[in-house]
Amino acid sequence: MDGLIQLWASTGLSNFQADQAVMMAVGFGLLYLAIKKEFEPLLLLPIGFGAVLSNIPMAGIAEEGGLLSYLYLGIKSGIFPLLIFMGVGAMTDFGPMLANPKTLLLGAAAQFGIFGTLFGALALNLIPGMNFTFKDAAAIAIIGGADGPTSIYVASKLAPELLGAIAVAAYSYMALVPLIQPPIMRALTTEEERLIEMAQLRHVSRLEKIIFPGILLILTAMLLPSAAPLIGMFCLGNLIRECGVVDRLSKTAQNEMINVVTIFLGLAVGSKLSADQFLRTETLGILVLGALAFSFGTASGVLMAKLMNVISPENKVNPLIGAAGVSAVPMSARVANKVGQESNPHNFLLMHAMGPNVAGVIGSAVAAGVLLALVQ
Amino acid sequence: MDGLIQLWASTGLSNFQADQAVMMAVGFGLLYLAIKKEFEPLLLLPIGFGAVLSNIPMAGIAEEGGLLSYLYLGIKSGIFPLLIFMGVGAMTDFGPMLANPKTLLLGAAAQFGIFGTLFGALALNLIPGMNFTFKDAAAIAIIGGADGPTSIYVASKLAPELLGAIAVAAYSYMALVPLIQPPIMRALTTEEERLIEMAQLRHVSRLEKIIFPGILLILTAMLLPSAAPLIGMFCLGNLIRECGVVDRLSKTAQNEMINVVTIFLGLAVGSKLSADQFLRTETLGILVLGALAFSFGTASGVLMAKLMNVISPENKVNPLIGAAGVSAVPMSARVANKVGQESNPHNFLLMHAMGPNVAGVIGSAVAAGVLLALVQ
Amino acid sequence: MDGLIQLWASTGLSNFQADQAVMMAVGFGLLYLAIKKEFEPLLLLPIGFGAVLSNIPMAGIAEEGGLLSYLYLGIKSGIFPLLIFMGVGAMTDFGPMLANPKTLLLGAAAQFGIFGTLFGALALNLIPGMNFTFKDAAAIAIIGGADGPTSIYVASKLAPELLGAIAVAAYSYMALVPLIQPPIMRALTTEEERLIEMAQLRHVSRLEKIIFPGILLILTAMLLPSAAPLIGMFCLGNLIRECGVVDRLSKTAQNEMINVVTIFLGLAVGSKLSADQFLRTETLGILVLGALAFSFGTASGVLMAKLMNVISPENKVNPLIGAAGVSAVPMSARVANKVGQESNPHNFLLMHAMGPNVAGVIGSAVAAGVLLALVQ
Amino acid sequence: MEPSLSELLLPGLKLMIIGMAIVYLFLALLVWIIGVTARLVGTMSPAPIQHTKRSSLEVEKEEAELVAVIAAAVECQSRSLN
Amino acid sequence: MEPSLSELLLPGLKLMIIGMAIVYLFLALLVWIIGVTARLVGTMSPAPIQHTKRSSLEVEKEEAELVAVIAAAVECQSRSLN
Amino acid sequence: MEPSLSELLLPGLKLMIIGMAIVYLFLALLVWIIGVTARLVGTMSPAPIQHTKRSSLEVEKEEAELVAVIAAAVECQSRSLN
Ligand code: NA
Ligand code: NA
Ligand code: NA
Repeated sequence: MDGLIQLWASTGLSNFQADQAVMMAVGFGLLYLAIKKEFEPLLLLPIGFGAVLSNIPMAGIAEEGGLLSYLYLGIKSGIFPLLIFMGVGAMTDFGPMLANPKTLLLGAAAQFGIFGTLFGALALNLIPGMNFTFKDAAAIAIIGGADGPTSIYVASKLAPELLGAIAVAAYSYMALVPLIQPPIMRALTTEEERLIEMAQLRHVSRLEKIIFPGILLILTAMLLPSAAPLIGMFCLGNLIRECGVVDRLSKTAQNEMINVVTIFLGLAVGSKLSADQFLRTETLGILVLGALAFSFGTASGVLMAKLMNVISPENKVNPLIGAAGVSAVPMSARVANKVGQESNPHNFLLMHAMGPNVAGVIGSAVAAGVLLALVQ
Repeated sequence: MDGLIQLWASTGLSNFQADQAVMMAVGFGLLYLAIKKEFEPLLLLPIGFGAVLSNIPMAGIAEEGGLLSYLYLGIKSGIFPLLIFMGVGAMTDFGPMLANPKTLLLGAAAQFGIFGTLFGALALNLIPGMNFTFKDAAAIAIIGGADGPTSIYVASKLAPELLGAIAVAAYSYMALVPLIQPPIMRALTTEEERLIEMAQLRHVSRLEKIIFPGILLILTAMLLPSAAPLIGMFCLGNLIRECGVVDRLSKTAQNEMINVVTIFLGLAVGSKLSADQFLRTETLGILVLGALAFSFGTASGVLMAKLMNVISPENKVNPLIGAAGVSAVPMSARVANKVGQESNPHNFLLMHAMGPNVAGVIGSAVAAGVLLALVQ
Repeated sequence: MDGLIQLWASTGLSNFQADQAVMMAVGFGLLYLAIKKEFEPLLLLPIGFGAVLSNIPMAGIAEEGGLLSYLYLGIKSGIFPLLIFMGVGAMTDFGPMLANPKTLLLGAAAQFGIFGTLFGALALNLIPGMNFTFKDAAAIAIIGGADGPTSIYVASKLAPELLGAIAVAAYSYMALVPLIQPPIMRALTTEEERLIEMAQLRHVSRLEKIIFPGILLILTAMLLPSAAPLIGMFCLGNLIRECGVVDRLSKTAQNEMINVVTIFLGLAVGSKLSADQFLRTETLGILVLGALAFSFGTASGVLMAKLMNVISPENKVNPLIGAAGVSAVPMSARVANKVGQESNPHNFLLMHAMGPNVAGVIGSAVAAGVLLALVQ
Repeated sequence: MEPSLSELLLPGLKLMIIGMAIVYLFLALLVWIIGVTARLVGTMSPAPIQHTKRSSLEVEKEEAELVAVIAAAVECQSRSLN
Repeated sequence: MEPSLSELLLPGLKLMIIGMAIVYLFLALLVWIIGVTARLVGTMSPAPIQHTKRSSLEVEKEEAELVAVIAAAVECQSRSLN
Repeated sequence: MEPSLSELLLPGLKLMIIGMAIVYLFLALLVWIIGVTARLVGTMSPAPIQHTKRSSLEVEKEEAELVAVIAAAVECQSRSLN
């Protein structure tokens, strides 16, 4: 009988706590969103699964010595998000942005999503139960960058205990871009604006594409070294892609390497979805702020495009592509294209929207550098 | 001359000890079995090579600071066997088992190979020179699970000093399944039984396949958390495979990731094949017990199938597929098919045998959980 | 204003030191050589990029806790160079060498490039400003082996502070083989010698190819255990390639695994290109010695071939293939072929030169073992 | 003092009985749940009336072949890493 | 003593202004440098005089094919990893 | 006290001589063993009487193709890693 009692004492049933059950349900909810709704499944599936695994009572998978505790070292050290960023760099074509560099300003404007949210998070302290430090606020704000690895990198430095909620919010809202953005885009533009057709993009030479990551890196090194790890690895990936002499490295960085790291990163993020860190009033605040951040960013991008049309009316920009400045590559570029085609089915904005889209990635990495430099 | 003397003193020849030479011969023996006899070459080749490398005198490849000592950390932490298990999950099709779930009971029965062997290992203490603790016995017994990563995972937790012998025995007997099983299967069945044809398997929907890993994980979390790391990673791999939205992760988990980890795992297991741990009377006991474990498991599976036919005679099971319950995927399912075709060449048992086959993997992971929970 | 001042104080501009700027320029120089001149781009691109990243002021990417400091652990432990060596083994076909084993002696002769340079490095201490210890000299000498991973492995053990300069010199000179070798080869051979046609290579059976890595490993274990990690991993890769039963491991070792490790290794080597370790008189000495080492090695190989023709005139060797003994696979074999075809366009020396070429890899690993055993 | 043999064997017997019982119970429970799930799934999603001309299986198989051929072709190239 | 709200909000406002300013400056600088680079590159390597003979129809057809291929590739892989 | 130059150069010379001797001996031994092995292998497995009509190059090329196809096929299926 001793054995049976010992065994019963070791079962999950006898040790389940309500909040662990809730967190496992959250994990399964994320799996549902990932699989059924196809919400960023590459990340949300491992994150959801990691949440389930780490909340199994007695198993200790996320505790010291458990598998997920080892994987988390890859986030704590920054290695995983930086390798993902390198892989994303190897997948990114800067061509459309280089062809029309002023779209970079749209990517800049959309970062208001970050800084506006930072202010909002601090203001939320007015509400009882919400208690965000300056660091917390900065980590939450980065959700507005609409960039997964950047969010995880910044959160792991500034507010590791919020990492789970922030990553979940970032990827969820990225998946919700087709729902969040269109109403804002329609509200802020007139029909004529949405009908603007843009001039065909000029040809960008291979040399320009090879030089660009170097330029970006030098500028970062000189002006904002705190963004250098993120932007540096991004540039490395992009250089590997464009230089044409190390295709085998490029292929591996875009495929097997990023796939393996994605699984590990997702599981490790999921291991931070523990009850005591996630089932708090603050998480609600994070979810609300995340939605606001995306809305702010979208609006800023669109308004910036309209401003640019006022300043230089001879070479107009369709303001819909301003919304793509939040990054969320390539989802928000597709949304811009789709909303544009509602007005004119023959207006192909996709390539034009890819410019602000990848500019948004640079913009949020720059913003991340500002936060890492000024918030400690 | 000093240099020459110093050099001679640093050669292997002047430092070779007999037992190191023997262990290198064991290593080359494993390489021979792997390459010439195709005994589970994916694992036995790296294991054999690791054994050779770690027994080179003066080189210290398996000692503190040597390559294999670093690779061994991947086993000690459980990371390597769990990643392999994830990859195996991504390679496993539960369809045949879901189509005929009662074959799970065959996979359960075959685990008698584990627990019977545990008892046998304890009884071996009667023989002078054999000296197995309770933990040792449990680690040895898991060989009967016929599942490589499970054996390595359990042995690394319960009896790391026996890891080398246990892993070698597990993989060797898995390779010997076509020799060990058929006589037992023939002895325990009648010709009529071997001629039983089974109804065609029903179609299993994609949804059932997606839901199954979740169900298995919940059940494990509630009843046997000690099995949660193993079963959890297995379920993750299977979910990645079946969900259909993360095929790039599935491909990597089944190929590059598992290949890299297999090389590292094999080398690290080989590093535990040192003379002082392997050249002992106990190793003989382990080899004998391993053979018994496979035989017990095979017999239990077959007898369980016969029992099921007695209980529900309207829907008969060919008892040969009971032998596939030991796991050893897909070798033992193939053996069941082949022995069945000796009686009737047109009786295709392969798919029917895949049910108990993959059930055996679950069964031995459950048994591993029981051992980890109750043996400390 | 505080924020602005704080930000300015955190910029690279306000913290740039002249030597960091110089080192970043060195890094961009390596990128230029890698991309534009295709100097061993697989390694020099990551090395150059690592040099740029690690010299960004304030970013601390190569400092304790930075990404490159973690990656450097893979070099310090020897894991990365050994894994690369395994991958190279999996890419190497020993067939041409086994068909004409006496070409091994050409690979032996070319190692004079190593030991002659060792003596030269010690002699350089005569020049004021140069200050090489015995260990430094040995680490520099290994450049003459014309083998990247071997150089990195030895340098990381004997003179980690010279690692950056040594790796850069090794890969640069390997890329310069088509410029360095031909004049030496022409100077040391007569037109008749260059016209020598060699007998067609005999067929080498699969069994011989499978057995060879085992033989090489046993010999190393008995005579030179200090070379066992390098040669052992090389043999493992080659056995995986030739045995024919683990092709999935071979494929991964030759592709994804070596690609990932190459990126990491290159970045980590680049992190050792810091101003205080690279901008010294000694670096000039290393560059001069590296060029000498390659020249010595080339000359020794050619002269050895001529000596062999004197000793056994009935079965002549074209002395041009002696130059391939330095390794630098497959560049120097191609050079031998090309110089040969200048004299007779129908004389195909490529396969004949592959023999000394891969023998040179073994030779330099043996020489590395000698250095590691005798220099401490 | 080493444990006597009966001190070792008795727990072994107990573990054997408990262990087999748990394995059976666990997998039997799984059999039951799989059955329930299959019925629930069957209830919720009536059998799809598709597979009109070519089964999706056929298409998948063709695609797999194509991928295999392309993979082989890609694989065959460029291995110049030293 | 926790910081009062205004003590938190004021730095937040400052950070917002400084941050947006830096992001704009950084990217605007990048716009300028990209322009300069494009001109330098264009100067150094004169525009290749190609596309002379082929009809716009041919080009369109090729582009259509390309689009089809890219669409297929994108659908097959769906690299929405971010 | 730094070591004097001759204190450094002499060991260097010694190492050079010992090192080259070992490299030569090692590889010469390997030459001999390879020769012995080739003869033993040749003795044990008498030379196959093949290569009658088609050149070995053709066969090798075909084999390489076959290997690629089979590898792709095998890769796609049956993954018996356990
Ligand atoms: Na962004
Ligand atoms: Na089993
Ligand atoms: Na060499």
